[in-house]
Amino acid sequence: MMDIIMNISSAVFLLIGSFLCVSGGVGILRFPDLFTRMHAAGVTDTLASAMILTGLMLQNPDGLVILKLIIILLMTLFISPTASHALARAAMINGLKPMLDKPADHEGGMSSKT
Amino acid sequence: MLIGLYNYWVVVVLMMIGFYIVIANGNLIKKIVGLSIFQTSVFIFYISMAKVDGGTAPILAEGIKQYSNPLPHVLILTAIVVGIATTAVGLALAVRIKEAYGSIEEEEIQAKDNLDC
Amino acid sequence: MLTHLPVLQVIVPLLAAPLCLLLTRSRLVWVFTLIVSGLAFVISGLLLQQVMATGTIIYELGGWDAPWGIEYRIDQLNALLLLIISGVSTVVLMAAHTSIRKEISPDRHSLFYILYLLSLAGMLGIVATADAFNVFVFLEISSLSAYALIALGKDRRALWASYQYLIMGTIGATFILIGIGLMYQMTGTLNMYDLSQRLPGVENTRTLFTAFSFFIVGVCLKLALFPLHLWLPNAYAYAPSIVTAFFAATATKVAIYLLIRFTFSIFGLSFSFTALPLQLLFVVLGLAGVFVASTSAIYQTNIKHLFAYSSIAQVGYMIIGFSVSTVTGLMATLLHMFNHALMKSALFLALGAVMYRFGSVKINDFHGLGRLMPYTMAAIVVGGISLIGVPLTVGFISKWYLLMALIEKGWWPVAVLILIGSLLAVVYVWRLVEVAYFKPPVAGNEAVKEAPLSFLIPIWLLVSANIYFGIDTRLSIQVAQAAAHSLFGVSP
Amino acid sequence: MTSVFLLAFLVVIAVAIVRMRDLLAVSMLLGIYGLLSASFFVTMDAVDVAFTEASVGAGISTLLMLAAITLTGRSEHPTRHKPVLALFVVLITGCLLIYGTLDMPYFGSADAPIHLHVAPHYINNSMQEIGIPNIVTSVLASYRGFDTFGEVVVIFTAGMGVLALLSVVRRAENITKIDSINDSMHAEYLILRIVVKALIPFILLYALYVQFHGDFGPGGGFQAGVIFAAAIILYAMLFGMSTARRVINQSVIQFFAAIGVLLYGSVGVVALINGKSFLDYSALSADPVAGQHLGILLVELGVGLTVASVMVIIFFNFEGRRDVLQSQENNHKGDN
Amino acid sequence: MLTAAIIAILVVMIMAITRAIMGPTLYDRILAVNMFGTKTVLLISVLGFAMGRPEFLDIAIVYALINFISVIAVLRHSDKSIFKTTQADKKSMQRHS
Repeated sequence: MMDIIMNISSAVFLLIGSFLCVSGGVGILRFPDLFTRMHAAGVTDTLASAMILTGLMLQNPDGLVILKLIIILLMTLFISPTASHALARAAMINGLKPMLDKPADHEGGMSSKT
Repeated sequence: MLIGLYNYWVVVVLMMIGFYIVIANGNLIKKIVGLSIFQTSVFIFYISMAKVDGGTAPILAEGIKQYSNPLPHVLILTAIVVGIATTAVGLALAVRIKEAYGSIEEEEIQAKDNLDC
Repeated sequence: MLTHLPVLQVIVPLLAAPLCLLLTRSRLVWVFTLIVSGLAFVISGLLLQQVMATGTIIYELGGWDAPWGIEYRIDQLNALLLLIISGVSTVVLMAAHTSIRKEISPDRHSLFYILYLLSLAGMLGIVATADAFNVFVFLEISSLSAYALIALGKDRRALWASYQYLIMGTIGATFILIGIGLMYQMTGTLNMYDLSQRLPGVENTRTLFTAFSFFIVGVCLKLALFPLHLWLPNAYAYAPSIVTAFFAATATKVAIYLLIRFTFSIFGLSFSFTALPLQLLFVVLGLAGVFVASTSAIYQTNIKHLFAYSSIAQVGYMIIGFSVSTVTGLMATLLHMFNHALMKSALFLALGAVMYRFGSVKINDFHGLGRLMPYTMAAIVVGGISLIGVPLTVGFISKWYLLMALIEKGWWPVAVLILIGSLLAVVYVWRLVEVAYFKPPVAGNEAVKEAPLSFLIPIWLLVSANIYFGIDTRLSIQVAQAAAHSLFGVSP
Repeated sequence: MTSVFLLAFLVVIAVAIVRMRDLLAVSMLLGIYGLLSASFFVTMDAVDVAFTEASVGAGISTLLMLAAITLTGRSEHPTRHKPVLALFVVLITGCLLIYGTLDMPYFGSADAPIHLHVAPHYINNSMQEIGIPNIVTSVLASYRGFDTFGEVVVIFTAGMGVLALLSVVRRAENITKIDSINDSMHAEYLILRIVVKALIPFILLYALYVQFHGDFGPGGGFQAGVIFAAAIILYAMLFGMSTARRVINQSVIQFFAAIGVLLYGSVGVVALINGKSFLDYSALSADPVAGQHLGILLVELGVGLTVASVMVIIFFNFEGRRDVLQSQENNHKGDN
Repeated sequence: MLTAAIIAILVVMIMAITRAIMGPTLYDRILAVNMFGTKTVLLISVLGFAMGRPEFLDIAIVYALINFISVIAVLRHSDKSIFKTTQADKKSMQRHS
């Protein structure tokens, strides 16, 4: 019984994680400028990793493996936002400005759709 | 046959791309990038040889009968180190050349050399 | 301790290198390096004696039996090479302290010695080992240190030469790695002896053919065979003089050793010379090398360039001897390796002395050198005569054997061409002699004194070896003959 | 199946590198290339190699590339001449290689010669002879220990080579200047600094785990050394070179590089003195297997020491060159 | 389920590679590399389970670490003049957006 619950919940977590992954990927391709892309990547990266890693944790009862997965998870939680922060800062400092409201004839207006 | 050797052929293509960058590009850094790709592809070639279908990583554990071949892994561990050593020395040389010649383009350096003579 | 000689040969200089880092004073490091290199020389002498007396020595590293562990296998061929490398290194080092004071900034002196020792150890390791992959590792040790050593030259062109050498050398090494990988793929072993046993079983496969071709091309890059020689002249010309003297005498020899070892002892004579049209290819490339390089040498104004081109020509002679593929031909190659090491180290060391006094080795500096630096110039003349192949010098002996081998084989035209090639050597050596003895010194150079003793002693040691081994040929011929015979005997 | 995709990605990346002119972008792509080939190694069961390739191919070599590119300039000039000859050479070589693969045993076949001759001995006997589960470590450190010794010397040589090429004699820097740099950096990298400060102890701890866990799982001296060096490099990047140089003395780190090689060598020499052959670890203890354990432990420690210190030496010297260049430029401006 | 996750990750990898090659600015490439790195970490973890040897998660940890360090390294150098958005960057940005 316990096994089935574990398996199902693991599958659910993995599926949600996979979906988030792909949505982040679509975001990084389709969004109009760096900062929106970063938003897409940063948000989904963290959550998708968390979901997939949790899904994996539910698959294996071995203590050491779970510990390692937790370490990976913690590192992602730490590192991903920090990297995004540093990236955005560096881009700003070096003269890359976010695309704010632009006239409608420009494609930049696309960001409002999401 | 197509399936049996597909991996090797792709690796050959990779090697040749690396090799092409080394001999066709004039930029010193790019040449070293090419060398690095060339060498990494040779590593991939070696590691492909080591794979056994149905095998698993050569770390002994209970209940496993088939292991992949550990020897190419060992060789490539050594070769990776050699590769990074070459890259480091090559890049250091490129930095010094930039300081001495003011350029890292093969043609410009050659032109300046000919002036020296 | 005597049973451990094969491994001591390599690890003594290898372990001495990091120890140098712990010493502080430059002079101390020099003395230490000299002692270590001398020790290696003594070991190689003992090894040669042992090999001549008892035959091949086998040493298993780590105590594991051969195909599973790495082994060292010293036969006459390795022993001869070990002797050449460590001997030249020791003699050349005697002048190092004086020479590098003028050519390398003081804060890099101990690094110079460390890299020198590493390079020495790398070459010794390539020669001593009987494991194909171990060859690659030690090849990289010696090449990496060589790149750094060449870049230490004071001219900025040294950097560029070193970079070109790095690219060519790494391509060569990677080709060798591919060759070794394919060989391993077909046989499952890396041990040279084991390979030679198992390769005949897969002789007719296309993979082995490819492995052989890649190996040959890789080695030819390293040994600067004619169309692949472009890295060599600049690398030798702009490296510090000591480095040039050491490498000119040893680096290409090690590559030729690899060529001989792999074609004769591993792939086997019958495979090597039928898989590729190796005989024709090497004769043509060798002759082309002799003529192109000798002709270029005539037009050089930088004397280091001149002798670097002459080195390429000499490699041509060795390759021709190799391609004859008879005992006499191989003997000629081996003798020429030994003799060329003696000539070129003497010549480049003498150029180092000129460099020490003048700061450059342009042809202008040689005007009137016969009067300014009589002993140094006399050494250059003797070296040059030996290069031409005049009787009573070592050059004569090897050319003689080469001609004999060619005539034995019935290759008359090649023999004639070689004699013509030697005439080209007369031209470029004469150019030097002419300006040195028949022209007055250039203004401003009159006050130049003879080179210091620390130069003259090693130079004249090498020069007298040039003459001694030209007259008393027992040792060199005996060893070369034994090595050639054993190679032909071993090969299946 | 995954491996097929990974190979296809690799080809795409390689082609992109050929076409890319922006060197920084090239170095980014090279990082991806490293990560991809490392993932490929995982699918090929070569976990130890994947470990090393990840830390070297994607980590250290990207760092070095970046350091070099910031010193030499970013964009590559387009080549004017048509590289027909190069293409010709490459095609010939490629065709020869393809021709050579035709007689090779198929990919993954268990009866290829390499799986029948030497390797089975390692797989079947290493447990009795050496007694550690990771076969790669036993082959690396014991059966082919001399190769690994050569590898350590190669990396030492690279360190010395970089020192010979790039090292500069530097005067002692005055503390106030360092502090002022420090303050300006503090404002700039506040968040990064906090995160990194929290991470570094764990990275070092993890490096130690990798160092000593190499007998049982993927890992060992080389990987540990690289991770250790990465932690130090991370510190140096965020807290400034001058601060890092105060913490890690240049001559001390060179000393460590030498000690690593000597440690490896002396294990071999001890065996020599005990009458066994060089690097025969069974001479280290009465029980041969225990001797092997001790030998591998010491040897891996030597590898780790040398690798970590050489990586740090290489990185510091690249960065040190930048200071020199900057001060040269400043002097130049001052003169005008 | 593991297969589904692997496929999803591979698909995202393709997207990240596309972004890394397309650019247009350097920062897009850095972003793509960073994303690629995190996806590699996930891929390795999932592959470990799929191959039945999950104890090799050590590699994934190293990947996460190395990925972070290389991103930091790029950004650390970003005060250098060569990182300023170049003319070519601006041009290609206009072309793409």
